Amino acid sequence: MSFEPNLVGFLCNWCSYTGADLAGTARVKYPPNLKVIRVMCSGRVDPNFILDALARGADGVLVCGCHPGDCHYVEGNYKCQRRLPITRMLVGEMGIDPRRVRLEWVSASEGVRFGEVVSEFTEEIRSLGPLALQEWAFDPAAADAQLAHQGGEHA
Amino acid sequence: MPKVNITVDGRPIEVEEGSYVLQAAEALGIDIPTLCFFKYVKPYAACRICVVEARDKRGRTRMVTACNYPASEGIEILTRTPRVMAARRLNLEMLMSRCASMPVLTALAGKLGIDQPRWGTGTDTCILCGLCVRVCDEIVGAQALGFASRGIDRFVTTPFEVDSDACILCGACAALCPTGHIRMEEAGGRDVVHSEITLGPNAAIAVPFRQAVPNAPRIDPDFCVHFRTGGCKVCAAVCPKECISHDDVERFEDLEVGTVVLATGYQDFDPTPMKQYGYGRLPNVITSMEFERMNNAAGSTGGKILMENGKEPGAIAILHCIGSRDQNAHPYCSRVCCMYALKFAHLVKEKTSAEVYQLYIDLRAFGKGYEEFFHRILEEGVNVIRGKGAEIVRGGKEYPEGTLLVRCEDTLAAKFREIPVDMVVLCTALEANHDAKDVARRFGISVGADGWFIERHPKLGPVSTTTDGVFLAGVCQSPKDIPDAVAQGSGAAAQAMSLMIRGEVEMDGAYAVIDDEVCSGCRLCNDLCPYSAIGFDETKKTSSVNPALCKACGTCAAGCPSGAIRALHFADEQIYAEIEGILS
Amino acid sequence: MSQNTPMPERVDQIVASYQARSTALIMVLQEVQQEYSYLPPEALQRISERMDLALSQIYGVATFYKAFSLEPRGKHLVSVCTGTACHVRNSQSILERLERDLHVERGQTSTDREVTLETVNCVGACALGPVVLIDGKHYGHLTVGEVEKLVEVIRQCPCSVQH
Amino acid sequence: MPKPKLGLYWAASCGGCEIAVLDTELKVLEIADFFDIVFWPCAMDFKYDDVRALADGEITLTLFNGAIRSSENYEMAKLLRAKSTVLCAFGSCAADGCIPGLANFTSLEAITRYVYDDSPSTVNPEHVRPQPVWDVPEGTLRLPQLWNTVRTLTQVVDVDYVIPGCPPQPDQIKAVVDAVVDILKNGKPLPPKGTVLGANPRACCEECPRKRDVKKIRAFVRPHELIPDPEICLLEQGLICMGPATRGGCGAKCVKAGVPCRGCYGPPTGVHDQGAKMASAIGGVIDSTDPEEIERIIAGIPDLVGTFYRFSLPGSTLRRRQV
Amino acid sequence: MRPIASPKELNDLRGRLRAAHDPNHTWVQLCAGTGCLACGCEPVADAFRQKIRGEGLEEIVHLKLTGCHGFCERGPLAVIQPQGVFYQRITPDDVESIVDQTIKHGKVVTKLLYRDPATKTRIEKAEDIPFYKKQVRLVLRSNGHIDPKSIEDYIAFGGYSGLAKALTTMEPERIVDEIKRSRLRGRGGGGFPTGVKWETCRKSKEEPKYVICNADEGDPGAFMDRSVLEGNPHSVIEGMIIGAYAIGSHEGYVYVRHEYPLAVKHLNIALGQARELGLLGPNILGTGFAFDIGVSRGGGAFVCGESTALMASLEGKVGEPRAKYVHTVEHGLWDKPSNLNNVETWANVPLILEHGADWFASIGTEGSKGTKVFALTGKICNTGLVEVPMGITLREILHEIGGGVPGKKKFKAVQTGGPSGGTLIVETRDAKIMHSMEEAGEIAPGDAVTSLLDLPVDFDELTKAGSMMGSGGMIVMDQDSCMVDVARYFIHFLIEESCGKCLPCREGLRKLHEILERITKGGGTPEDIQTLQEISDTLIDTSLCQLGGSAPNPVLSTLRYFRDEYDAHIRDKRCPAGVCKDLVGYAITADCVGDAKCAKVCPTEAITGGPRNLQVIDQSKCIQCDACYQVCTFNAIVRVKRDRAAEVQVAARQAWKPVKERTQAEARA
Repeated sequence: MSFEPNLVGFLCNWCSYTGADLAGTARVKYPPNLKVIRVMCSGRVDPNFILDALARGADGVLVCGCHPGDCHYVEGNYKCQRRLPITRMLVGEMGIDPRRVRLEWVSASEGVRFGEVVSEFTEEIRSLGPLALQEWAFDPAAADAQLAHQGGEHA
Repeated sequence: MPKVNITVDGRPIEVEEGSYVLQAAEALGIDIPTLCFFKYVKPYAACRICVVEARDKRGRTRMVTACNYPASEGIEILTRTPRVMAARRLNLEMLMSRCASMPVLTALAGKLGIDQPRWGTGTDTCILCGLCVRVCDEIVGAQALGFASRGIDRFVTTPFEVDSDACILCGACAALCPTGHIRMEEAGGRDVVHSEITLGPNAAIAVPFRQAVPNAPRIDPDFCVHFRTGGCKVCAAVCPKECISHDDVERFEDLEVGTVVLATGYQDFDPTPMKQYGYGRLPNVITSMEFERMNNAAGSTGGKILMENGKEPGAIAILHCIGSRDQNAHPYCSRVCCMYALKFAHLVKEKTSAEVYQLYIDLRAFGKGYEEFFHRILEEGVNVIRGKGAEIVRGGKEYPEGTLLVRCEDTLAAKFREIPVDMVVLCTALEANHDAKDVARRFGISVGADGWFIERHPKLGPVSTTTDGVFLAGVCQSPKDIPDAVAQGSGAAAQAMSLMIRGEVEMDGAYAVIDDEVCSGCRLCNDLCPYSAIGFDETKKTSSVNPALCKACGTCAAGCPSGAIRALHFADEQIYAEIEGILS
Repeated sequence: MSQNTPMPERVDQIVASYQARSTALIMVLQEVQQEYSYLPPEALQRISERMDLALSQIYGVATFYKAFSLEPRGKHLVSVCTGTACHVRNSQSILERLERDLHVERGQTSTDREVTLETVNCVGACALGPVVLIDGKHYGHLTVGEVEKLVEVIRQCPCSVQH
Repeated sequence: MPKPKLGLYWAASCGGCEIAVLDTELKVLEIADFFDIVFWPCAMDFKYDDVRALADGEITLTLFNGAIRSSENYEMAKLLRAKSTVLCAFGSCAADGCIPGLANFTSLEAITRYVYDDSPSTVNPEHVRPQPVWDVPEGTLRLPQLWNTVRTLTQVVDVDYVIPGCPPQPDQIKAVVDAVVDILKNGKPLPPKGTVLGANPRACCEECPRKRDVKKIRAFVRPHELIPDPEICLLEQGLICMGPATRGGCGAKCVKAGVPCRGCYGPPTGVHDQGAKMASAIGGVIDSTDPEEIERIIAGIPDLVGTFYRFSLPGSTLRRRQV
Repeated sequence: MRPIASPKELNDLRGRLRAAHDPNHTWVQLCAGTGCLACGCEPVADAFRQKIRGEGLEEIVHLKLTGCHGFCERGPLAVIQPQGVFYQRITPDDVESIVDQTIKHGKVVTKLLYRDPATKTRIEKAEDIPFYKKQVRLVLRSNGHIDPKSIEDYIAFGGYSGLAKALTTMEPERIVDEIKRSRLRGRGGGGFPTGVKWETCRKSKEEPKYVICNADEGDPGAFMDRSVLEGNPHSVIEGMIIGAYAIGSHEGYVYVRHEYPLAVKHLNIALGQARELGLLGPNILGTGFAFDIGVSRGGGAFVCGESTALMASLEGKVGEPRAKYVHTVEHGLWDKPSNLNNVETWANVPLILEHGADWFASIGTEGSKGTKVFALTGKICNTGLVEVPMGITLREILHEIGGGVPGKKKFKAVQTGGPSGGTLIVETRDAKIMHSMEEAGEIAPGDAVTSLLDLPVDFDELTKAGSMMGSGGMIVMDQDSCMVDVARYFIHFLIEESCGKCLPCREGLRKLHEILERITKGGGTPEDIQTLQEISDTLIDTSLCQLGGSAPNPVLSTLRYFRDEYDAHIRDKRCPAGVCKDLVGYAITADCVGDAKCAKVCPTEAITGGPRNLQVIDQSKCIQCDACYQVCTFNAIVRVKRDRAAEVQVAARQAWKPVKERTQAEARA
């Protein structure tokens, strides 16, 4: 069975979430891999959320907001537009392919486009493979085993 | 101004001190002839025809000009004494000896009892009354005309006696010239004479068209002398009700409102780029709106259906779906065309004996009584052809001059048709206003792919929008006919009212708060808020959010490096929990 | 000197020296006339712009006052005083003789642009009447017979009137 | 009443925290007087077995500094946890991983190779490597084993309190000691578990005397490229100052000296991940809407991870670099 | 120079200036007025400078170029001070002897002294010359004594003391009062009481107020104002400052004819000096009163002498008068209260302030106080500028001061008041005319006055006599002046000067001129007289301004006094004075001596005859240019009615004898 990416989407309430809704009402077909978290604005998306999602096992994170200039909150998407590159760079430096973090503008009317974006992103992550973070969680059993293997206590 | 009592030819009158004797005489109905006087320019007292005798209280008599002699207490004015009449006559005779025989002079001569001017007449057509110069200066403000030279050589001219750049071609000089010495020559003036401009081609004041709302004259600043030169304002002086103001200017009003109903409508689709229909190229190919205007009793033809040559057409084709349901233009159905096209057919049948052809794709007679109307049209003998008009061409020699051939595929008969007609009406699409996007952006709402405003929810929120308090009505949301537009408008109004009647807005509790205990006052958040909801307290050295201004976008919460800002309802914990939830 | 300054700049200088006050129009025109011996149309146009006065007003003033000429004037300016004192001392004959000998009518400039003949109403040298001014120099107590000599003076004078 | 017992331990750290304790000057005597110091390898001769000999929970308070870098660190962490009533992560290494934690930016293998082979001063033609277990005629020698991933104390054992700082400032140590003494002497309740001691709830900015205004950043500069205005917020001058995303308590010593805060006190209350938060904050105030220009401005921050996670990489969301 | 900060400082300065004046030095006061400049005073000045330098006398002999001395007829002239010797008609060659004899040795150069034509004696001092003897020079008091380019001279001569007195000791109301009490009347011609004008202007509530000096002396033959401005500009400035203070104005203008460049120059120099000394500017004499004066040059339009036209011109507009139903003292320049007086009026003001209203009122007649300056020109011996007390008779002015008509010609008329004032006073004993004047109530029945020349010069007297004071031009005419031509001349002048705004002036003058010209050309009809009268009446009644309103005066007055000349032109087609070319023929009488001067000047070579022979004019070639008439010193050329010329020539030929024969015959007789 092929790898099914686990994707988290942060969608702005006014454009992208509505666009996703439209994609639904319009019966647009797109892969089910994206799990959507609604935020009021793409400007609400804290890089922490993205890192958290990645740390918790997401293979990719998609952030969608209104097109530049169309923000319901005037300019929230511009803030997102500035935070995302820095996040991607950070992620990249941490040894994670920055393509796993993506920002897309999807308006309320772009249901079809939303479908396309999700499909495309899913395919891309699929091609990148799963993101298995090395030694993220601390494994006490392994540590204890190592200690045991050492043959007892330090002096 | 204090009042004074004077007499004119023995008749007493009370007038304002300093007002001119001529006015007093006029008020008494006493005629004093003038040549250089015009009510709306300053008295000039050059022609001296209006001389009268004025006797002051001390009994001193002197000859004064009535046009500019100020009234003072107790003066007696005598307008027809032998001395006055002799002076008027002699002055006129002297003027006539230089000037050509012109009505304005001969009429005055007759009035003054001159049968034959003693020195005959001359050739000059200018009487140097200066009305033109003064109107150009005082009223028009262009100062294009002036007197040149002096004494007997004095004459009226533009500088250097060539066409003046200062002249605005208003024609005021020519209009006031009592002799016809000044004429307007063709100099690139307005050539359009349209029956709807009721006060003539150059009238700066006109009712825009007959059924204009409000149906009142307005000043066209492009033609009003005042707006071109700062002068004139004669209209304001003559208006007895003092209705005219030149100071009104276009201005932006800031209205504080709680709710907004957007009813910005639509624009007509321009069929010019669709070359196959020849709009703008072929005669008598008109749009539905133009046909509607023609049918209006107050319209350009007075409601008659006429061709460009003024004759009634013998056959008319009405083409549906021009720009609608067309992948090359608008894919959507404009919804109203079918029914108005049927109405057109009915009107044509009613007003003319023309043959009518309806060319349609599908007939969508969906409303109450619409289907019945369709049947009535059929009974009226309208030819209804299922097939979209494909092309309009000029008829060949075998057809009468001006014949248009409408080509289409009759899909019911499965054959190609070429219909000769005299007039074609294109039922053009309704399309979103070109600036709908800008409007949407201004109100924080969205437009769809077609440019129509997007409602909050197609079923549950058809008149509200994603911005609280902003509602949609009419075609700006999507094409609809009048009953639908009225219905939606009523809905929007009701929703707006329901908000307004409450008088207050309940906030939904979603806003950002800054934890005073955590905020370090770095001020990184201050500029993030587009609503200026975040302020900095200089004494506490911390920032805080005004919840009434906050729209809960959460940008600040994301941007607070100290974690002091919390976006209620979308708090970090909630989102982390969501992340955790969907990934577990 | 100023002849070298191009027209618009020179006119600007003159206008500026009167702070473009509308009251100074007549004096500005006098200086421009002194500069060019007449009032060139372009100069009037420029003055109109610089002083913010309607060209029609300037044209009116330029044609109203006798001091101004819209035509270029001759190299020599011959002014015959026709004031009353000179008139009663027969300046009319002097004037007519000058017209005849200089082949130019009063108020006109000869076709070769050598001489402009004009009349003035009294130059205030009534004791010398009849008086003729040639390029600003007085010639008094003239008789018609002496006109010939005057014409010689004009024809031979190499200098020109200091415009 | 017997004296309360105090333990101090030094895991993967530089030793600065120990020195900071000594820097409390006379307080040390007070500490020695008040407490019965049962374990302080750095200062006194104790053996691990001495600790092992204690009953569980016998040590009233252990100040544990240093990250968990090796099997030995891990062992001692577990041991001290068991023997202490209150285990306190003392200093940045124990709390967030600190400088030793930067090892997470690479791998154990790479580090070992460098140290034993590639460093310019090393001569090791046989590629000798330390062996955890080595049999010699005298017996078996054991070396603690280094870990590939450095952990914070919190990640490996249950920690009661955290005293941040690299190192914790002596006056803060004194204050903590006073508080502890107060609690123990007067029977005051303990603060809730997890409380950060010896620091402020607010960010470093609170202590910063510089004048702060609304921020808009068009370009970043590095400290050597600019002589900063002494009055104005360093961030406003384009320097990456971690102050806003760093817990206060240090007294803003660095910024007062004109050096941008590097973040040693770790994230303030409520901040999950110091680096990501800083990135978010800075991203918000970049003064441009042109994507290319934004990229260019961000490129003005060299070594994003090193800058944002200098003291907190093991404790951060992603914990380590993927290699 | 440092500004003068108080009246005391002014006094001190005056004292210092006077003390510096060494009575042992010699001053050559050379007239450099326009008249003397025109007849060559500059070379004389150069000669003086050269000579003084050559003799090394620079230290003790000073040449001072002064304003007009008045006696223009005899220029260039100079007074040598302190001796007071008056020299006239000086040429550069005479300078040598003046310096050598008069200056160095105190001896008088007799040939340069004025010779009284009546007594044939040479007169040494100016004040003894009849021309000066009868004059009372107040306004012109300093002309000829001071250097107009030197404010120190003016101050040394007592200048600005009137101002100092006014500013420091008098309230503005008191100054107005003083002027009212002096009963000074406007010298521009109208004779409106100056004090009353000031008072009205002062009371006007509008601000700012302007004071204006009318120096647009347009009347031909009048140069009083020019001489004052050229010779003593500070007196006008001082008058204006006093006026401004009294009225409450802070801004003044002088409107000068552009034909007076020297006056403009001197005025500007004087204004500059006054500003430098703080006599103009923000704080005059330290009193805090602020006032300054601008100079505006006219563009050559007679009509700008009219106050409203002048103000329009000052505003930079065309000089068109406007209706004066609202007075300029209330709405003048820029519609603000404006007080306009002419140069001579302003120059009188400092005198009144300095010497008091009573002193001023003691000069002149009951209705007219002070003096009046006249420019005496035309056919008169002593052309020049004279200042006489009001009340003096015309006869005194013309015959005693003016020296009468030159040559053996007969006096005919004098014209005062300029073209539009245009009034002629005739010496006549014609009973008919006197009777008509009696009937008109212009002179009392049986008045002892037998000649209009005995009328006193007085605003009211002259007006009663159908004449007017005018601005001061006085043009004398003799038998060679044709009165119809004079009327035509004036009307022609006014046609050129009419602004053309109002119909009667523009068209009426043209009509008048048409008729007069027709009469002078022999085409007049008896009805023309009636038409002239009618048009004149209408002009007077209906003209917009006084230019038109007074324009018919020359016509009316000539019609009245010289009706016979009109009749001669109309009925006989004859010009008695021989001026009207179309009616005149030139002929040579038997008096011809045959010097053929006339033939030489004839431009059309119409005169032939050969030397020492009777000259004959070919009537077909004669263009009536008058050249021969002027050149003939034997009165052998006569101007006769055109058709009689041939007849006269025939008679001459019959009577003519060669000169030799004539002298022989005379000798025999």
